[in-house]
Amino acid sequence: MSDLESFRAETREWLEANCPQEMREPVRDEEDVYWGGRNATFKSDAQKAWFEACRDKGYTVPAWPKDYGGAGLDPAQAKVLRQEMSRINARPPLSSFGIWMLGPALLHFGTEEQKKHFLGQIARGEIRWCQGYSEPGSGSDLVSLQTFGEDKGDHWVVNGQKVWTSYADECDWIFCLVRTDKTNKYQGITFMLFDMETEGCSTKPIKLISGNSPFCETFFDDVKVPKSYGEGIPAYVGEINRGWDVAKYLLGHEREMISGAGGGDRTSAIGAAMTRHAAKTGDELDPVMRAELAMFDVDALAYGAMGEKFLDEIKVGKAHPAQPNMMKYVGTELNKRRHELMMSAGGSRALEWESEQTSGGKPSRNWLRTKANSIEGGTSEVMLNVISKRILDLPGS
Amino acid sequence: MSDLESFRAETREWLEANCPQEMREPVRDEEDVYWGGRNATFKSDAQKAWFEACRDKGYTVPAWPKDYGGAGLDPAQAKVLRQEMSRINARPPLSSFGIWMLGPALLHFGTEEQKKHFLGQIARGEIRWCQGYSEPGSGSDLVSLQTFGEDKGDHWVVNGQKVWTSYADECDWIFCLVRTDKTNKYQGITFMLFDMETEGCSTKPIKLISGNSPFCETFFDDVKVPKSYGEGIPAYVGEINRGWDVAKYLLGHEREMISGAGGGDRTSAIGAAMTRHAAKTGDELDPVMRAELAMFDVDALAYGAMGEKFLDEIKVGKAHPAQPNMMKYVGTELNKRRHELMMSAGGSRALEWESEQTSGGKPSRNWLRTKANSIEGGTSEVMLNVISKRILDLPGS
Amino acid sequence: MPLYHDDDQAMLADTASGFMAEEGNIQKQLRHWRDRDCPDGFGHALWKQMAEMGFTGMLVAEDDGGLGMGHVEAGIVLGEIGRNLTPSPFLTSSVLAATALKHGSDDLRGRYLPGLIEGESVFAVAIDETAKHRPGRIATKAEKSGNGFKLTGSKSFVIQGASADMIVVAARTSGSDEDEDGITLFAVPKDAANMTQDAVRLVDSSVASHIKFDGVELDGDAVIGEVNGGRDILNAVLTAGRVGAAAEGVGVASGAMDMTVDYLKQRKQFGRLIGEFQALQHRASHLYSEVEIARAVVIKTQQLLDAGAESAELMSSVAKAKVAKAAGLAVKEGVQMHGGIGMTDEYDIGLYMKRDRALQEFLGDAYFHANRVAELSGY
Amino acid sequence: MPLYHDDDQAMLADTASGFMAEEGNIQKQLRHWRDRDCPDGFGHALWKQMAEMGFTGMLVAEDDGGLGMGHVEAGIVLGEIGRNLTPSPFLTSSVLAATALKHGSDDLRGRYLPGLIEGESVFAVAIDETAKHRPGRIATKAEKSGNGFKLTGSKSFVIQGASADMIVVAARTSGSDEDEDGITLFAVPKDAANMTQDAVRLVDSSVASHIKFDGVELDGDAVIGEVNGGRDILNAVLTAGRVGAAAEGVGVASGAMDMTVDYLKQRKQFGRLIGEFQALQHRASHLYSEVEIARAVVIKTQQLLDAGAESAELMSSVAKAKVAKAAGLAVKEGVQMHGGIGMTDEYDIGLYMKRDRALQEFLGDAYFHANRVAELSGY
Repeated sequence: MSDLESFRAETREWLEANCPQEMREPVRDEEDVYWGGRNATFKSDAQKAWFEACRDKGYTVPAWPKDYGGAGLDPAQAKVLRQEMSRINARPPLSSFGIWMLGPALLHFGTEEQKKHFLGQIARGEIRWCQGYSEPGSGSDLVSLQTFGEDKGDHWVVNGQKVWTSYADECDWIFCLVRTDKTNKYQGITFMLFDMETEGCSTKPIKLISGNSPFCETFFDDVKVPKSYGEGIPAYVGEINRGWDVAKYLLGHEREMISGAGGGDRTSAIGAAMTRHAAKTGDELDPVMRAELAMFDVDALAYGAMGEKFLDEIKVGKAHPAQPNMMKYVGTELNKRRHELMMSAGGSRALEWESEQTSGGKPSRNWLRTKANSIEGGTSEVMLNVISKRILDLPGS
Repeated sequence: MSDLESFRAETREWLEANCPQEMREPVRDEEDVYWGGRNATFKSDAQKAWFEACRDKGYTVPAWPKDYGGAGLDPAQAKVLRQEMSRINARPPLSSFGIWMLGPALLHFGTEEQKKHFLGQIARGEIRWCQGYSEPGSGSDLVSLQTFGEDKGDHWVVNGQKVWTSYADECDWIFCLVRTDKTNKYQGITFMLFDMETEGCSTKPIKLISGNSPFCETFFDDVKVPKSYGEGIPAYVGEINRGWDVAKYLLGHEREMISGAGGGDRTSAIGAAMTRHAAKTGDELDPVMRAELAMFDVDALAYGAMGEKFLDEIKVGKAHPAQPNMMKYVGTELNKRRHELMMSAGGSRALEWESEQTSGGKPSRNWLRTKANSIEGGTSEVMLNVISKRILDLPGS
Repeated sequence: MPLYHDDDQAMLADTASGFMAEEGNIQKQLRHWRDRDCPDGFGHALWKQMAEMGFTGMLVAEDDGGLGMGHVEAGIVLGEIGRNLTPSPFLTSSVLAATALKHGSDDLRGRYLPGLIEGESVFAVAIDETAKHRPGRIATKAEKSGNGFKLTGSKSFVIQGASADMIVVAARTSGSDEDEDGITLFAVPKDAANMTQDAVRLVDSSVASHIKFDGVELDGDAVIGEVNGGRDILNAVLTAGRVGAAAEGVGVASGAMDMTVDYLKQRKQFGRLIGEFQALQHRASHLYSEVEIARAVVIKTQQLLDAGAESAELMSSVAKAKVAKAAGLAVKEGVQMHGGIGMTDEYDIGLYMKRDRALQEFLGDAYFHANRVAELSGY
Repeated sequence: MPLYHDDDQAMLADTASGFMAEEGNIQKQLRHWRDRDCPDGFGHALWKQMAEMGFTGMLVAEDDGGLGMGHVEAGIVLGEIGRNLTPSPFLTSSVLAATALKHGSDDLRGRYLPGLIEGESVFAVAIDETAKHRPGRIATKAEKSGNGFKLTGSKSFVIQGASADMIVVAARTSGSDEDEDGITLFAVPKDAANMTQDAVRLVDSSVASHIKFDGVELDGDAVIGEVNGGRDILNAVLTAGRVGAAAEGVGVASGAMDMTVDYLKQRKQFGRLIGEFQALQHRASHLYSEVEIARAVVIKTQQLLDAGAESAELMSSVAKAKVAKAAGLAVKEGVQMHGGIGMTDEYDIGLYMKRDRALQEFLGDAYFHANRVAELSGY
C-alpha cells in the first residue's frame, strides 16, 4: 500500500469515527454554517463535536503548516482528504474569511510571528474576520479608495467608510485597506488589521434584494490603530504603503477560489433534475424550455471540464496567470443563467417568498443572490477587461 | 368611390394589361433584375415590355415629379401602387443605385437643371450609376477618405482608390466622394459625378466568399473631372467641399431604406416553412432546433411589427431621427441569424456549392452574403455607437 | 391604423403617466404596502382613485356603464403601472375578469360591473392548477347539483384571490382533463362555502392564492356564458390578459432601462462616467432596440385585438414572449450595470427585477409562448 | 489523468503543429486544390506525407502495424488540421473508418489497414440517408444473397466517398427503419458494381457523395463485425468521429480567433487600433473564454474515450455541441470584426466560416447534440 493509500485508509477511518451523521448532510442555509469567532454559538452538539475534532486534528485548515494550526498536509494528501470528505458529504467544520482571504495573504506576506499569532487564531476559530475593501465611491475602481489613516507616530487615526463588508456586524476583527499616503495612488495604501471593537468602529447592515443582510456598511470615526501588536507582529500585512500588492494578490487568489473550488453545484447540469422536480408536482416542462435546459447543460458540463483542466493546470503552473478571471467570468454568468432557468422551471411555486413549501422563499432568494456573483470580487466587465489586456494582449483604450 | 379607390381600380387595370405573367414571379437571382444603363440587355421580352411600360408611365420612379421622369404620385397613391404590385408579385421594372441613392440626393440638394438632366436619365434607365464612398483605409471611418481631386480651375484631376463600388465594372457613371481640401476634414470633401469611361478610371472586381463579385475596387489615375456639364449642371451635388453633408444625408436615407423597405423576407417567420421543407425531403427537425426556430420567429414577427411602426411614425415625423440606425442594426443581425438557421435546417443539402438541386449553391451563397449585411451601409458597431450617442444621449468616450 | 397613439390616446397617455407617477409611484405604493406587510399587496384607496380617473371600467361596454375602450387604451394604463411598479387589481379585475364578464348574463354583469367601475370591487381569475401555466389542462370539476353546480378541485397562482370579491373560475363540466371542450367559467363569490384560500406572498410582494374547492355549491346563474362553452371565453380572457401583461411588461422594461441609462450618466469609475465605456454603451443600445421592438409588437397586437383580427391570437404569444425577453434583459442589465448598489433593497432596480419575474410567469413565460407560436404556425 | 498533454503528447503537438503549418497550410493545400477545382478536394501527396509522419495509422493497433495511440493524440493532429483548414482524409479514414475496422476480421484488417498506414488508401463512411444527421434511422437494406449480401438504398453526405478506396456502409439486415438492432456494417470496395456516386462540392470545397446502391453484391467477408451486430460498432464510430470533429472544430475556432485578435491589433479606424475599442475587447474576451472551454471539454472527452469510460458517450455530445457554439461564434465574430475585407475571398477568415459550417453539420449539429444530451440525461 502506497503512503497515499494508507493515508486514505486512515482518513476514512478517522472521518468514520469523528464526523457525526448530522454533519454529513448538505448545507441547507446559514444555520448550518459555523463561522467561529468570539461570539460564536454552535447550532447543535454535532456541529460542535465535528468542529472540535477537526480543530484538534488541524483539519480546519488541513494544508497549513502545523505551527500555524494546520495539519501540514501536502497537496496530494489534501486532495485525498477533500475527496473523502466529499464522499460522505461532510460539511466544512469552519467557514471563515480568515481561512479564505487573510490566511493566504499572511502565508505569503506575513512575518513568522504574525503567522503564528493570527493564523493560529483563525485555525482554531477564535477570531472571525471581515474584509474592508470596497467603499461607496470605489466599486470596480478599488484603488480610488478614500478611507484615510493619519500617521501619528506609533499609531494611525483612521477615518472613512467601507461598504460590502461581509457580516461585519458579527465579526471580531477586520483586514482593511486604508490610504496612508494621499500623494501616491497605488503605493499609498496599507493593509491594516484591527479589532472591530475599537472605539469609533460602527457597522450598519445592508438589506439586499434577496431580503438578507450578509453585508454591512462600516464606519471609522477616529479609530486608533496601533502600528504593532507586539514584537514582530505589525498591525499590517506586507509593508506600509504597499498594501495594494497584498490586495492584488488576494484578488487573484479570490478569483481563483471562486472559479476553481466553486465546483459541485456550479458545474452541474440541471435539466434532468428540473424535469423530475416538475413531474413530481404534476408539471411538465414545455419543449422550448427543455431545449433551453439542454443548451444550458451543454455549457455547464463543458464548464465543468474547464474547471478540472484549470485546477490541473494551475497545480503545475501551466495556467495563464490571468485565467482565474476567465473562470470567474464564465462561472458567475453561468450560475446566474442556472438560477434563471431554475426559476422558470419552478414556475409560480418558485415565486413564493415566504411559504413553507419553499422554506421561506429559497428559490427566489437564491436566484436574487446569484445576481451579485458577477459583481462581487470583480465585475464581469472588469474580468473581460483583464482578459483583453493580459491574455489577448489587446491595446489599452 | 374616393379618388384613392378609383386610383386603385385604374392601377389594377393598368397592371393587368401591362405586367406580363412572367414578371409576376419572385426574383430568383441577378438574372431577373434589370439594372438599365448603356450596355443593358434584357433577359427576356417580358422583362423589356414591363420595363418600357413602366418607363413610359413614370412607374420606374412613381413618386418623382413628372418633370424628372416620374409619375408624380403622392404618398397615398404610391402606397396603393406598391400594394397592388405586391399583390400580383410584380417585379421591380428597374433596379438602380441612381433611383435609391443618387436620386434622393439630387432631389434634396440638386439644381433644377441637374435634376432634369440626371434624374430623367435615371428614370429612363439610360445611365447606370455606382457609388464611390469607401476606401481601403476608411471603412466605418468614412470621412478619413484620401482620394484627392486637385483643383485645376475648370476641372479637377482626381487620383485615388475606392473599394466596395457595387457593380462598378458594369456601371456608366459614378457618384463619388473626393477630397478637395486637405486642410478640412469634414468640409473638404466634394460629392462628384463623372463618367466611368473617362480616361484613368479602371475597375477590378472583388471576389467575395459567396463566390460572387458584386463589388469592385475602382482606381482613379489622373482622372479629369470637369466642374460643370453645362449651364446650371454642376458636376457635383450640393456645394464644393460640402459633399459630406450630402453623404450624411444619403447614409441616413440608406439606413432608412435598408431598415424600413427591406420588408417581406426580412420580417418573416421561417419555422413553419423550414419544417415543411425538411419533411418534404424526408427529414425531421429535432426538438432543440424547433425551439430555436420558435425563438427566432418570435423575434422576426416582433421586428415586423417594429418595421410597420417605424414606417408609420416616420411618415408623420414621430420617429427619432436616429431610429433608422436601430432598425438597420436589428434587421441585419436578424437576417444573419435567419440564414444561419436556414442553413441548419437545410442540413448537408444546404452545404452544396454548385449542385443543381441547390441552383448552384443558393442556400450557402445567400447565407454568406448576409454576413455583409451588418458591415455595409454602416457596421452594427457604428449603429450601436450612434444609438448610444444620439438616442440614449450617453457621454462620448 | 398607424402604430402610434392617436390624439385621444396620447392625451390618455399623458394623464395616466402623470397620475401614476404622482399617486402610483414606488414609494407611495409598492414600498408602502410591502413594508407594512399588507395582506392585499395593494392599496384600496388608489384603486378608488383609478376608478375616479375612469380606468377601472375602461374595457367595460358603455351600455354597462363603462367607457367601452380597447386594449390600446388599457395598455396605456398598464404601461404606466409597469413603469411605476404600481400594485393594483387593474390587470386581473379590469382586464381579465372584465373580459370574462363581457360574456356574462345581464344579471351577472349587473351584479359585478358597477363595483368594478366604482373601484369598490376586486376580481381574480383562477385558471392554472400547477406551477406552470397550462390552460389546456383543466381538472377542477363542476358537477351538476340541483339547479346549480358543485365545484371540486384546486387552483394555484390566483393573483389577489384572497382580496377578490369574486373569482372567475375555469372548471370542467364534461370530458377529461386535457379536453379542449367541456369547460365552463363560473363567477364564484368570495364567501362561497367550502372554498379555502392559502394566500402566499410572492417575490414581487404581490399576493397569490392556492385555492381549494371542496364541494363549493354554486347557483346556475354563476355560469359565465354557456355551460361547456367556456373554452372560447377562456381563450379571450387569456389573450386579453397576455396582451395586458405584455403591455405592463414593456412598462417594467422601460422603467428599468431608463433608470439604468440615467445611472450610466451619473456613476463614475476609473475617473470616467461609466456611460462612456463603449462596452456598456453597446449593451445599452442593444437593450434599447429590444425594448423598442417589444413596445412595437405590443401596440400592434393591441390594435389587432381591438380590431377582432384572427392573427391577434398568434401575435399575443409573440408579444408575451418578446416582452419577456426584452424585460428580462432590461432588469438583468439594470442590476448588473448598477453594480453593488443594484443588489440593495434601498435602490429600486431590484424591485423591477422581482416584478419582471412574476410577470414573466403570469399566463405563460417566453418558453410557453415561443412554443405556442410554433404550434399556431403549424410546426 | 490531468487535463493537459503529457510530455509525449506535447512533443507530438509540436511536431504536428510545425508540419501542418509548413505543409498543410491554407495556401499550399486548401486554396491550391480548391482553385484547381480538384475532384478529390485534397492532395494525395500530403496524405502520403502524413503517413510518413506516422499520423495515418495513429489509432490502428500496434499488432496491425499502427501506433496504437488514442483519441488525445488523434485530436492533436485534428486540431492542427482545423487550424490550417487542411483538407485531408484523416478524419474519415484514420478516425472513423479506422474505428470501424478495429472490429473487422483479420482478413478485412489485413486487406485495408496497410494501405491506410502507408497513406495509399482513403476510406469513407456512409451513414446518413437524409440531409440531417439521424443515425437512428437506417433504411438502406442488405439482403442475404447467396454467400453474401445485396445492398439496396442510398446514402448522402458521404465525405470523400468518390475518392475512397473503400466505404464503410451502415445497412439494415433486419428490422424496420428506426430499429436500434438489425444494423450491419459493410466494407464496400470502390469498384463495387451497381454502386453509383454523385459527387458534389460543398461550401468548404470538400467533396461529398450521394451514393446509390442498386443491388450491390457483396461477399460475406465484407461484413465488419457480426451480422445484425453493427449498432455498437456504429456507435463507436460515431463517438470517435464526433470527438474527432470536435477536436478539429477547436482548431478551426482557434485559428479564426487568433487571426481576428491579430487583426484587432493592426487595423486602424477613427485614428485608433480597433482592438482599443472596449466593445470589441469584451466580445473578443468572451470568445476567448468560449474557445478555452471548448478546448477543455474536448480533451476531457478524449481522455474519457481513451479510458473506455461510459460517460464518454454523453460527453461526446457535450463536446460536439459546445465546439459548434464556440466555433460558430469564432467565425461569425471573425468575419464581422474583419469588416469588409472579411467578406472577400482573398482573406482567409471566410474560409474558416465555410469550413466551420460543414464541420458543424458533420455527425450532428449543436441542436442534435444538445437534444442528445437531454435524452442521455433522461429528460
